[in-house]
Amino acid sequence: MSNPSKPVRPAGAPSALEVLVRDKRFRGADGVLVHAIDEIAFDVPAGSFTTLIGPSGCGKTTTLRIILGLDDDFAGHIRLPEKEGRTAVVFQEPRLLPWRTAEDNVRLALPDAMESENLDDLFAIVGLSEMRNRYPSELSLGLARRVALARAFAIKPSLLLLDEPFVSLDEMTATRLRQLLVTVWSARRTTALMVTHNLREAVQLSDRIVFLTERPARIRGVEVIDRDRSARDADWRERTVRDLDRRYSGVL
Amino acid sequence: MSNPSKPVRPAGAPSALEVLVRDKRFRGADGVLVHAIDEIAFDVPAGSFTTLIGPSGCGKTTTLRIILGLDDDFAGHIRLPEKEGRTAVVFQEPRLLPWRTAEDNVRLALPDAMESENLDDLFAIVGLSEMRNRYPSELSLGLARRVALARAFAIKPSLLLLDEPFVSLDEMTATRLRQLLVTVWSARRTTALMVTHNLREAVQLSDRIVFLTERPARIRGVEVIDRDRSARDADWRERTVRDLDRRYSGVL
Amino acid sequence: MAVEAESAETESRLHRLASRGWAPKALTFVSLLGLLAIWWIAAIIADSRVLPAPPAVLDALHRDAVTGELWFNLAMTLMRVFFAFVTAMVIGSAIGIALGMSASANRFFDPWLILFLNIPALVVIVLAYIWFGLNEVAAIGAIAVNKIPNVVVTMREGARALDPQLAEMAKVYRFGRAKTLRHVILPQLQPYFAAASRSGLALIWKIALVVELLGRSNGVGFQIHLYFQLFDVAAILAYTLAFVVVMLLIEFLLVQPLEARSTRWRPKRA
Amino acid sequence: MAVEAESAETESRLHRLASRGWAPKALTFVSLLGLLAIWWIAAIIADSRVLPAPPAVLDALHRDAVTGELWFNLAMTLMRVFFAFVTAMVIGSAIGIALGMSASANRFFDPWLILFLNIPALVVIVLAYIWFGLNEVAAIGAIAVNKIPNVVVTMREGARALDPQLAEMAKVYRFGRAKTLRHVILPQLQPYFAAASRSGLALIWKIALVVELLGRSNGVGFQIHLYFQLFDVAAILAYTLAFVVVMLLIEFLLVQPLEARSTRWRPKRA
Amino acid sequence: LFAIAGPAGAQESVRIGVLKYGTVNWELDAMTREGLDTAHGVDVEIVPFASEDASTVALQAGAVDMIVSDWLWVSRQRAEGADFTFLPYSTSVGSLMVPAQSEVETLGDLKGKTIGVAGGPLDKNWLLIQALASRDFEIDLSAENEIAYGAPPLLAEKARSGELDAVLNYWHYAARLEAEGFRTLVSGTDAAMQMGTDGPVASIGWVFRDQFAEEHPEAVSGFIAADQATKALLATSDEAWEALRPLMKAESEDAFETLKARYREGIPGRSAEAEAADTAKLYELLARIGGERLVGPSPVLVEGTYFTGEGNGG
Ligand SMILES: Nc1ncnc2c1ncn2[C@@H]1O[C@H](COP(=O)(O)OP(=O)(O)OP(=O)(O)O)[C@@H](O)[C@H]1O
Ligand SMILES: Nc1ncnc2c1ncn2[C@@H]1O[C@H](COP(=O)(O)OP(=O)(O)OP(=O)(O)O)[C@@H](O)[C@H]1O
Ligand SMILES: [Mg+2]
Ligand SMILES: [Mg+2]
Repeated sequence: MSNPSKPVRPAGAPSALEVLVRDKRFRGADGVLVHAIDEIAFDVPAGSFTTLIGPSGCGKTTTLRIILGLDDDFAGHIRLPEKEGRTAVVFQEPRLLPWRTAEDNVRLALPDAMESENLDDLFAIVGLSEMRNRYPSELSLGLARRVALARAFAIKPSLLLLDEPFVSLDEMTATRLRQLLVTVWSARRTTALMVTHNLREAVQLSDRIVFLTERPARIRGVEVIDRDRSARDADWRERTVRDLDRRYSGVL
Repeated sequence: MSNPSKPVRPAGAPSALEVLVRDKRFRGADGVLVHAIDEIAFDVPAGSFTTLIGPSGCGKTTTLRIILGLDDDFAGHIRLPEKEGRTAVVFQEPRLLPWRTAEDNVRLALPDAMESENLDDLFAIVGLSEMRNRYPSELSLGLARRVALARAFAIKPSLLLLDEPFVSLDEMTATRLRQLLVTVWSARRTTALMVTHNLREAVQLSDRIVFLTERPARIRGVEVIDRDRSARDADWRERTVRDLDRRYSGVL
Repeated sequence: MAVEAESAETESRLHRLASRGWAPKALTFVSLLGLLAIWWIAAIIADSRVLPAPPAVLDALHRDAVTGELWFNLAMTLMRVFFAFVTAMVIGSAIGIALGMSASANRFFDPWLILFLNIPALVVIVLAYIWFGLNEVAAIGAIAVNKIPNVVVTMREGARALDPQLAEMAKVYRFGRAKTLRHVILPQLQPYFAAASRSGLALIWKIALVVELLGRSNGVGFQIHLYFQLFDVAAILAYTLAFVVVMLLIEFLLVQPLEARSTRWRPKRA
Repeated sequence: MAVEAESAETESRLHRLASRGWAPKALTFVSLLGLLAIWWIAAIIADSRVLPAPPAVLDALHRDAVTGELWFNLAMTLMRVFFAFVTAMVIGSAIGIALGMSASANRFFDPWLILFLNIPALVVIVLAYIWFGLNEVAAIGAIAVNKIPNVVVTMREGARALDPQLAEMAKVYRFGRAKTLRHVILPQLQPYFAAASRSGLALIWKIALVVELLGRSNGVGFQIHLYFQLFDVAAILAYTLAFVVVMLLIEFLLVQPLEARSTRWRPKRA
Repeated sequence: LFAIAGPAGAQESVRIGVLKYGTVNWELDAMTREGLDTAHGVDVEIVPFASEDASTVALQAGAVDMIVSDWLWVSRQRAEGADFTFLPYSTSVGSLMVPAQSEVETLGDLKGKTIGVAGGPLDKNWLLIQALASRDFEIDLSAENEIAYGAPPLLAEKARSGELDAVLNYWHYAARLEAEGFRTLVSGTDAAMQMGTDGPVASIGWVFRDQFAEEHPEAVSGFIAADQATKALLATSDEAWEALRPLMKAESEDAFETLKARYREGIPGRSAEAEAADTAKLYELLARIGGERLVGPSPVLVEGTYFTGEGNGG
């Protein structure tokens, strides 16, 4: 069932993440075909930050899974940015190992070379210092999501995929973590793709925003934001959000 | 381990939901005590809509679990509004039975008297008409959350508890479902308590908002909103939100 | 590139069609052929009375089939296996679920369980025959008593691993006992039940052999021991095979379709 | 109201302390006493050679204990049980996990599994003895071969129920084979492993009895069958009890502490 | 005592698989205790087992050189290519026992009764007794009664408790029952003689491979001599029996005496030719009533079943 059109990775410097999904259907348990993706094609330039916005159930998670190689039963073609790079992902659910403590869940994801990394700062900034030795069942959902974020940030990825990373968090925590994300992302040439329903978040963080239609997903439009991140103050954000909301009704 | 201070239910008409949690600690798997709630006391008047806002991990879900009788190892006292009333809850996770279709998950929650209820309208309004026969593993997270919402609304509850019901939904769907919530809530004298991190949502829906502190949770303040819901236009909302944000820093 | 992808699509759809149609059946068939081949080759290499080749066993099977003996004894054993199986699964599951859900009941009954787990079949069977007479009830009861602790142990582990989140949901929505058991608890126990019943059927049949040896006058176990006294390995294998065929039929015609239905909801894997 | 709640708190804390301290041990003790009482009363009512009262069994135990026979035979059986157990669990788990994770391997080997599940212990044991001689290796091997299919069946169910979400996480974060097995797969299989090993130990001991009956000159099975021929039920029960005591010790001193450690992470239930 | 037959010095050893508390072990125990084996140039090594099945497995697995079994089994195995051979050991066989106060006096009274049969439907004695009943009383025992086949100790216990009206059991179980007041309705030997044998046929005997006899002729001849010496000793000396008490596990003095008496009765006393002739006769009889299922493919006793000492037919 493996798709022969394997990702072709470049040999040298990182290139863009190229996504082309020309057709994706699921066969339901009752045999009915669910047409999830009609045609999606976009690039995430190397080292840039792209956001995916689309209605609930349109095929965003499916797109991420295809990029991650977790689903190879589709028509199309994926090109990953780097041959040897590490990929980190924040799934839509925390996906922690219930039998490992918060800290162990993060540590297990570290590549061997980073095994004894000091994680104190990371845990402090995500607000988990006190919770390092707790098991996932002892964490609130928001705390568990933060462990999943810490895990993704800890491995210093070259490709970072995030599926609604900041839901279930209070605004103060979310703001702090968005800053952390920007720090992690800009520290290395990380290529990032984030799914969100929060247009304000998208406007604040992204270099470009890809809007998707209802299922089966097609591209509704791509907006490039080339304003410097430091210049994106509250006023500019509100204006941009309103502007986008006018052009893509229903996203705010 | 049962707490002898059982909820005392009134015999006649519905009364307020009275919540008094004077102390709640968890013993972690490693034996360490986690002090979750210091002291929380508030009322939800019968038929009113109250929202709980507090930092991630402060004890909101714990409070709901105590109200639901799922955790009776606490010091304090709960008084439920109605003796025979039905309670519905939207958990922070969808909590669907994976081996039942979306429709069956909703139907199973129906009391015997409503067994053959026509659910077409409900499924249409939550946007699940096409997904009634799908199993939860075939749904996106947003779709699954909608099934959980449909389940709560379907039973026409007299007490409704919601734990971040509208996360993972695009704004259009979320708006539609908030309207549905208001409809369901006002159709009967439903007493509702919602947890959210979304101040705009809280301001739009609630009669009162209870702000909590960091863990261990205490009451930070209670705001009563007595403006008619129909008069809460976008402008008023933005103003109120800003006002609250000034007084309760970090909630926006 | 586009062409490449297109062809891939067509191919993988075809592949999937095949694996839903005759392919699994063919695989099972090849598997059975493989077994037969291994046996035959081993028999030729061993070249001993102790491992007869397939034709010798078929002969023995045929011999007892035409006299009707085979069918009668097989039927008797299946009857005992069936009743003992149902009894053991029902009682064992009930006890196992109860122990798995209550830590204190488990703490109390755990030593009893270990005792009953470890009482040799011989002791139970002999005591049953002595107390209740040399009759079917004693025989079936003895088999069931031998199997029940195993069912309890497996189902108890399942009950311990139950998802508390779903239980809470059921409680809040007032599912009541029957609904909770049927729709929340039992589906989670399905894999444990499958494990207990698959290995349980095999175990029960093995105990049935001993029960028949010690005090019944018919059944496959009775026959096998008769032939063992004569050291007629071909006949022993013939009866074994007959039973295995019945088990294979049950597996493929009953258990697997049922299982496929009850695990339809699980995300499929390659 | 406040006072009411306060006292409730104190009480329930006390209760919990108790249930962590001596209470479980006392419960186990009461449970064992209860068993003894039931046995004794039944023996008095039955009043027959066939169900001797505890003192008669203790006598028999003492008789063989002072000659050293009991210890020697018990040790021999435990040795066989130990090696067969380790062999069966390792091989059975490996095969079971492999079959559970690959649908096509399973489709191919399922008929083989059913065959091996249902081959009577007698056949395996006799063939093992005849081919490999009457030695310990044949004996232990025969026990293991009898048990392996049961382990496979249980572990296979476990592997089928593995959470694909965690597997995906492990894949994306490049856990590699060893890490995935140790930290992702095995912890999910723990309840199945527990079920397979608890009922497995009991099954292995029962097969060991047959193995010893058919071709060893020592061991508890050897002794039990000797005493069966003399119909000395007290002696049979004495040997059974000796083994059960060993199993109880293993359960309480080894298995339960280990299990408590490995399931520490599970949300506790009342 | 017999004269020392074997050449002293070069000791041949024989491993013999026996039931630990079985009757054969009494004899071997007496033999080794008195040093009769070494006196005849063989060194007997007793390998105890917990069941008869175990000893047949052991012989085929090569773990022992000799066991005790019956000639029917030997003949059948020979017919299928094995090279076992047989040397008479005892004429003691099972008996059909009824309680002392039972109203059953002859086989003819056994109608509509519950009969326990150790050894299963193909047991030689059971077939003979059935044949006798059908010839003399025209009743079909297995059709007109409820037959319970089962484990010998269990059937003995069931006879004691009265659940069975009659029980056909191996001789030492029968002897124990006799000591408890049961009486013999008919023994296997009686039945065989009434059906036409001239005397008691030794149905069980020492069984070993031709190959073993060829490679170790001294061992076999020495063992034969030692066995005869032991039988002679046990036939006459009560002292020798005292030493066997722990092995016999007799419940009572009565049981002890009965076992001793029945053992002595079972010592074969006839010439090898008479024995072989009667066996052939019995074989044909059994082949007729038991059919191929009992005796296997050969219509006559297979050549070489009886050990003759000079290169057996196989
Ligand atoms: N295994 C599956 N079998 C059948 N249908 C599936 C399966 N997985 C996903 N789908 C369907 O495919 C569509 C896209 O799903 P996906 O999870 O990609 O949505 P999404 O865009 O991530 O939505 P959300 O914002 O709610 O998470 C949905 O309609 C979903 O029901
Ligand atoms: N079973 C438990 N054992 C130990 N600690 C627990 C347990 N359950 C919850 N806690 C802790 O209690 C605190 C409150 O948890 P709760 O789930 O109520 O938070 P919350 O306010 O709902 O947070 P969020 O917004 O993240 O969902 C958290 O710090 C959590 O780690
Ligand atoms: Mg999604
Ligand atoms: Mg929460």
